[in-house]
Amino acid sequence: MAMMTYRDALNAALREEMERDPDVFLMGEEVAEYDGAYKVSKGLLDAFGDKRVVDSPISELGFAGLGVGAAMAGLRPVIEFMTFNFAFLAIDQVINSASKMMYMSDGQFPIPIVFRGPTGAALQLSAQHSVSCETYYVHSPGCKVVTPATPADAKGLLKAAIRDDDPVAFMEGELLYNFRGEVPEDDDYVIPLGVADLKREGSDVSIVTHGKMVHIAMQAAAKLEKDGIQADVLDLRSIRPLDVDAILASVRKTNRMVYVEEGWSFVGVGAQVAHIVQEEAFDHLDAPVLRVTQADVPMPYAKSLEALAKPTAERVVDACNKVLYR
Amino acid sequence: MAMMTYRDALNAALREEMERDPDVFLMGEEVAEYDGAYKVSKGLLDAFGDKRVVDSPISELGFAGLGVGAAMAGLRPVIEFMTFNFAFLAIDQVINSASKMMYMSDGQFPIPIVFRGPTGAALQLSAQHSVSCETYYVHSPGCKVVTPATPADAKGLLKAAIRDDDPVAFMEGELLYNFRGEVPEDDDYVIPLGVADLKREGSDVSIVTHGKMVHIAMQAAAKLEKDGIQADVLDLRSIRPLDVDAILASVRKTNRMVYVEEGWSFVGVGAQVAHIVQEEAFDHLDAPVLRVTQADVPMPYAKSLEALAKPTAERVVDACNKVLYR
Amino acid sequence: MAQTRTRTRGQEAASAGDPFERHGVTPERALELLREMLLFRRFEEKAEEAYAIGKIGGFCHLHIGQEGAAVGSILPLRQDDYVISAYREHTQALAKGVKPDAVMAELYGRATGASGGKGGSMHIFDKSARFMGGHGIVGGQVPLATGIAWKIKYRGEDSVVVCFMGDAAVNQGGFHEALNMAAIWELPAIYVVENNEYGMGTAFRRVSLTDMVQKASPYGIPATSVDGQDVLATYAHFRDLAATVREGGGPRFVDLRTYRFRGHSMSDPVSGTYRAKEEVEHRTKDDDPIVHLRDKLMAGDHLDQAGLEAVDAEVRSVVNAAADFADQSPAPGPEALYRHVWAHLNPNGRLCLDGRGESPWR
Amino acid sequence: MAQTRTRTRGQEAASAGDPFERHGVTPERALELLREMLLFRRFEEKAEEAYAIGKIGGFCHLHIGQEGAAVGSILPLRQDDYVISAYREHTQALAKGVKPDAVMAELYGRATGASGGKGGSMHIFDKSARFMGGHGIVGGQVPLATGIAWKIKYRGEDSVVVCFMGDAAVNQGGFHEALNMAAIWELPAIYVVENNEYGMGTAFRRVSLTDMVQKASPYGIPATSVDGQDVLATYAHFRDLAATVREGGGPRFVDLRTYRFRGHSMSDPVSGTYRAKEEVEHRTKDDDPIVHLRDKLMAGDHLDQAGLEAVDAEVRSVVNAAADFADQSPAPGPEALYRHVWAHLNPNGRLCLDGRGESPWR
Ligand SMILES: Cc1ncc(C[n+]2csc(CCOP(=O)(O)OP(=O)(O)O)c2C)c(N)n1
Ligand SMILES: Cc1ncc(C[n+]2csc(CCOP(=O)(O)OP(=O)(O)O)c2C)c(N)n1
Ligand SMILES: [Mg+2]
Ligand SMILES: [Mg+2]
Repeated sequence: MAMMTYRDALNAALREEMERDPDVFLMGEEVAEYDGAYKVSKGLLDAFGDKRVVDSPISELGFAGLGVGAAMAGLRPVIEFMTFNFAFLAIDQVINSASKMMYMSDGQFPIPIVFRGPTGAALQLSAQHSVSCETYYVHSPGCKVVTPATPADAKGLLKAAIRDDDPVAFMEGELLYNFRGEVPEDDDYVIPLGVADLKREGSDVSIVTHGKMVHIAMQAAAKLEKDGIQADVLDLRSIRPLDVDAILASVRKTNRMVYVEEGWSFVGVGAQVAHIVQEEAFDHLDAPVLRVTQADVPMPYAKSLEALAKPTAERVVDACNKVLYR
Repeated sequence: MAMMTYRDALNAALREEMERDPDVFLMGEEVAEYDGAYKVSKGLLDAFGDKRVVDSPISELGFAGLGVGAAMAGLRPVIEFMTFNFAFLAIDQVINSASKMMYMSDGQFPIPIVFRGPTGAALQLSAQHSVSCETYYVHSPGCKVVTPATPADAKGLLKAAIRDDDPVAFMEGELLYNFRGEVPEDDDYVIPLGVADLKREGSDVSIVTHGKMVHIAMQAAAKLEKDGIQADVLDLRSIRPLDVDAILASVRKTNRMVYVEEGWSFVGVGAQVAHIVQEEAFDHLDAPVLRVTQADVPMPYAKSLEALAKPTAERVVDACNKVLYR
Repeated sequence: MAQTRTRTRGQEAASAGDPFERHGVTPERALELLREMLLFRRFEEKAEEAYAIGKIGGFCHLHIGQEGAAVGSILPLRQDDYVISAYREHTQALAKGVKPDAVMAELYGRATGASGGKGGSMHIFDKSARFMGGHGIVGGQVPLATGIAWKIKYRGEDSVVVCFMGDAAVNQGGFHEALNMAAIWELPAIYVVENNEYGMGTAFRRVSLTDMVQKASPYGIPATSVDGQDVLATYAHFRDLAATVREGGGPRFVDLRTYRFRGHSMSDPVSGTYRAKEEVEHRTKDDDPIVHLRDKLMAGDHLDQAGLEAVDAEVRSVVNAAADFADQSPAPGPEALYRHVWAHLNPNGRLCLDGRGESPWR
Repeated sequence: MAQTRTRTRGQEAASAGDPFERHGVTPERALELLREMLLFRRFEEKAEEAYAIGKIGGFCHLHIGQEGAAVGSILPLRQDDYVISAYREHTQALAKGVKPDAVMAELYGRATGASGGKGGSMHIFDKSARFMGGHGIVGGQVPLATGIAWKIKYRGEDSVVVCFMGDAAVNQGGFHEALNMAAIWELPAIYVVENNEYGMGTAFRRVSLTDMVQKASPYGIPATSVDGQDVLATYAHFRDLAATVREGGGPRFVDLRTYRFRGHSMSDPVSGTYRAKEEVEHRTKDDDPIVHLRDKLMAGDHLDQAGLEAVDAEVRSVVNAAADFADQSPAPGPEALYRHVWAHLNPNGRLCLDGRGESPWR
C-alpha cells in the first residue's frame, strides 16, 4: 500500500495499463505536453511518446468519434474530456456510435473505450463548468458509468474500465484530485465494475451515494454518530453496472434510505435508485426514500449562492433525521 | 371543433402564432420548400415567405445555436429537429446556452425558443433513429419539456410553447402525425403548460404516462375494463412543468400506480415520477409503483425484435394486475 | 493550397483515344466493373420491389444511379482496406465484398443478415470484409473513419480507409473536426463526398456558396473532383489516390460527382418537388454509369448484346438467389433481443435495468 | 477565393508618413484609444491582485497584452452594434460600454455585478450595452452570433455583430456550421479570431496545417488579417469592415493577431511549459500595444510624459473606484438562488423539483 493522491492513482492506472497493453493510448486536450489540464497524465508523454499520449485540437465531437473508430478497428482508446461539461458537444458519438455499435452490428464491433474526465462542480466555476453529467450517460444502454470516490477506487476502477470491452464513461472529480489515501501497488489491483463498497457500516439508516458525494455522506454519518445514529454509507462506485443487491441488503437492514447526489435531482440517478428500492423492497421501507441533490438551478458563481446550491452534510443529516422521524 | 390530424393541428398552431407575432419564425432541415420531412410545415413557406420559413443546412449544432442567439436578441424562433435523434449534436446549445442563459445573465436574457420534432420510435428505424429523448432535456433546469399525445393537445400546447418565454423542447411523435381528433378552432386555444389531463377516469389503478404512450395506456385501460378494472389514465402533457398535484390526486384515489414510458427505463421520467409518489404519497401506496418501458437495449431493426422492445398494452395490463395483486 | 481539379469529362472531350488505355483499365477489368454495376442495379431494383410488398421496412435509401461511384472507388481497394459510409450503403457494402445474401437478408431483417437483422438498411456491418457500416447520423461516420485511419498508422499498417458521405454531410461540424485531425496527423484516409447535388430536398448550391472541392482547404488536404458516372475515370482516380495515401501521402478529399436516380428514400418522389422532372429525366437517360460503360465496351468491340444479356442474366440470378435466401431465413428469435448490448455477461451488478426480468444481464 | 491579407505591419514599414493620418485616426481619437487600453491594463492588474487575495474565485482569464485587439475592434462600433465573446472578455465588455464597476463587481461575485454575481468572470452580460456575454464553451458563442446577425437582418436593422473567439475555437465544428449559415444568408456578422497563437498550452501551428485566414475559405467569406498590437491599424480595419458589413456586404472573417502576456488562466504559469521564457519576454517587451501607441503619440508630439502620467492616474482612480464599489457591494442573498431560472412564476405544475421546498416554483 502507498499513500497517494487520487490524481496519482489515476496516473498509475493509466501508466500500468499502457505498459501492459500496447493498444491502449490516451488522447485529449492538453494531455501530453501540458501533462493534462489537471495533471492526471503527468509524465506519460515522456514515458510513452507522442503516438500514445496525444494532444488533440479542441474538437470534442471529432476526437470522441476518432476514439470510437479506433476502438472499432481494435485499439483501446482512453479519451480525456477536459471536463464532461465540454462533452455535450461529443455526446452524439458516445450515444449514437459507441453505445449502439455492438448491438447494431450484432456483436461484430465491441467498443472498448474509456471516456474520462471530471464531472460536477469544483469551486465557483459557474453554470457552464459545473454540471454533474451522470444522467446523460447512464440513461442509454451500451455505456457503463463509473464514479470513483477514493484514490484506491480511482486506480482499481480505471484499470477495470480500460480492460472492459464496453464503452465506459469514467467520471472523476476536480475536487478529488488532491484527495489522499492508501492505494494497493499491485499491478493487478483491479476492482470489478458493479460492486458497491460499504464505506461505513451502520444499522439505522442507509446513505447511498456515488462519486464525490461519498465524502459528504461520510461527514454526515460522523455527525449522525454523535447523535447516536449509525448510518450505512454505501458507495455505488459504478452506476452501470449497478449493485442492486448491495442497495437492497442495506435497505433491508436499516429500512430507510437517503440518496445523495451531486447533480440535479429531476431524473437523477437517485430517482432511479429510489424507484428500484420501492419496487424491490417495498415492504421493508419504514419511510419514503429521500434525496439530497444540487438545487434545481444552474450553478451560480457567487460563493454565497454556490454554497446554497450544493448538497451539504447538514442537508444529508436533516434528510436522515426525517426518514428516522426525528 | 374540427376533425384534423395531429400534423395539421401542429401546422395550425404554427400558422396562427406566426400570424399573431411577426417575431416568430421557423427554421430547420427541409421545413420550407419540402414542407417539412413529415409535412408539418406544409404551406407555411407560401404563406410567410423564406425569411420566416427557412431551410437550414444539416448543421444541428449551428442552427440550434442560431436560434438561441436570435432569441437573445428578441425573436421567438421555432427550431425544427427533423427528429430529436439528430439533436444529440445540438444538445450543447440547448443545455449550455439556451437553458442557462437567463440565469447566468441574472434575468437579462430570457430565451423564448421552441425546439420541436419527433421523439421516440416509428417503425423499424433501428438504433440511431428511435430514441426517446425526454430524459436528456428534462434533467437540466431552464428547459421545459412538452409531449402532446392528441391533435387538440398538439395545437394548444404548441401555441403555449411558442408564447412561453423559456426554452421548450416540444416532443412530437412520428407515429402520431396521422392520428385524428377533434381540435378547437379558436385562435386562442392555448393549453397552459403544467396541467395534466385525465384522459380516462377510473378508481382502481393509476396509469400515468406521457406522449405517444397515452394511446397504449388507453388500450390497456380498455382491456382492463373488460376484467372489471377501472383505470385512471393521466396524461402529463408536459414533464416540466410537472403536474404533481394531479399525479398525487390520482394515486391517493387508487393507491396504485403504473408509469408507462416509451423510452429506456434507467433514469427515465417514470423513475422520477415514482420517486415523487413514494416520497409524497408513501402512506397511500398499496403496492410498489411499477413501470413499463422500452427494453433496455438499442432499438433493433427486425420487426420481431422491435415488437418485443417496445412497451405494449399487454405489458401495461400485466403491470396493473401486478400492482392490484391479481 | 494543394488543390487540383480533375475535371474528367473535360479531359475526355479534349484528349482522344481508347478510354480503357487512357485510364489504365483493361477491357477485361472493365467488364468486371460493368458486371458489378449491373449487379448493384438489379440488387437495388429487387430491394425496391421487396419494399413495395412490405418485406423490407423502415428507411431504405437506394443507390441507383450512383453505381459508378461505388464501383469505381471501391474496386481498386485491397481486401485489407477499410470502407465506412452513411445510410445509402448497400452497394458499397457489396462492392467491398459483403455477400449479396447477407445484405439482402439484413434488409429483410433476418437473423442471417450482415448485422443479424438488428441494423437494417442503414446499418450494414461486415467485420471480415472490413466494411465498417452503415451509419445513420449525417456526418457521424467521418470521425469514425479518422479513428480507423489512426489505428492503421498506430499499428504501422499500410491499409487505407475510404470514408463515404453525402454532399450535405460537409455542413456538419464533425466533418471539419475529423478532417483537421486527419491532416495534422497525416492519416491514411480518403474522404469521399458522393456529390449527388442534393441532401434530401435541399440542393447543395442552396447551402453552400462555394464548390465542393473548397471544403477541405482549411485543413491543407489536397482535393480533387472526379465524375462518378464515368466508372473508368473514377477507378483510375481512386487506384492512384489509394497508392499515394498508402505510401504515406496523408489524407485526401474527393468530390465524387454523381446523381441519384431515385427519391431520397422510398417515401420521397423521384422528381417534382425539389428536382424538376426534366432534370431527373435528362440525367437518368443521359448520364447512367452503366450505359456509359456499356457503350464504351461495345464501341471497342469488347461486348455485344448477347454478352450483355448473359451478364444481366447472371447477376439477376445472384440477386434472386439473395432474395430467396433472405425470404427463407428466420427472423431473429427473442433470445437476440438482449444479446450484444454488452460485450460480456457481467458477473457483478446489473447492466440491464428495465425491470422486465427477461435479460441475462439483470 | 475572396481573400485578402492585410499585413498591416508590412504596410507600415513600406509606406512612410504619419501613422494617424494613414489610418484616418485623429491624434485626439488615438489618445482616447490609449486611455482605454491603459484602463483595461490597470483593470486587469487589479483583478489579478484581487484574485491573489481570494476576492475573485473560479477561473479568471486575463486579457493583458491583448488590449489593442479589444480597443481597436470595438471602439469603432456603434452603441447599437452587438458584441459577443468567450470567457476572456472583461476588457471587451468594458470596451463595449459595460461599466467598470459592474464588471469588477461581477468578478467579485456581488449582487451589483453585470450578471448579478451569478455569472462571474466568464459570463459577463449587459443587455443595455448590447454586450451578449461571456460564454464558457469554446466556440459556443459563434452560432449565437450568427443568430444575433439573423435577428438584425430579419428586422431590417443596420447594426452589425462582432463575434470574438480564440484561435483554438476554429477547430470546433460549430464554428464551421455558424460561418456557413452566415455566408449563405449574407448576415451582418464579423467573426474575429483573437489569434494569440495558443489555446491553453497548445500552439495553433500544432493543431492546424494552414494559416488562420484559410479557415473561412469553404464558406466564401472574405478574410483579412490585421495586427492587433497596432491599435491604429486595427481601429481603421474594423471601422472600414463594419461599414462594409453594415451596408449589406455580408459576413467577414478577421485573423486579429495578438499575444497573451499572462498565463491562460490564473493557475497557468506565464512561461516555461509551452512557451519559452525568451518568447514571452520578447513579445511582452517589444510588442505591447500600449507602448506602441504611446511611442507614436510621443513621436508626433501629441503626448508627453506628464500627459501619460495624468491619464494613468485617472484610469487608476477609475479602477480603484470599481474595486471599492465591488468590495462594498453585497453578495447576492439566498432569494437569488432560484430567481431567473425561469422567466415567470408558473401558475401550474412544478418547474423546480429538488424536493427542497425553498423554491417559489415548487
Ligand atoms: C444529423 C442528421 N440530421 C438529419 C438527418 C436526416 N437526414 C437523413 S439523410 C439526409 C440528407 C443527407 O443528404 P446527403 O448527405 O447529400 O446524402 P444523400 O442522401 O444525398 O446520399 C437528412 C437530412 C440525419 N440522418 N442526421
Ligand atoms: C468545448 C470546450 N473544450 C475545452 C474547454 C477548456 N478550455 C477553456 S479555454 C481553452 C483554450 C482556448 O484557447 P483559445 O480559443 O485560443 O482562446 P484563448 O484562451 O487563447 O483566448 C480550453 C481548451 C472549454 N472551455 N470548452
Ligand atoms: Mg446528396
Ligand atoms: Mg488563443
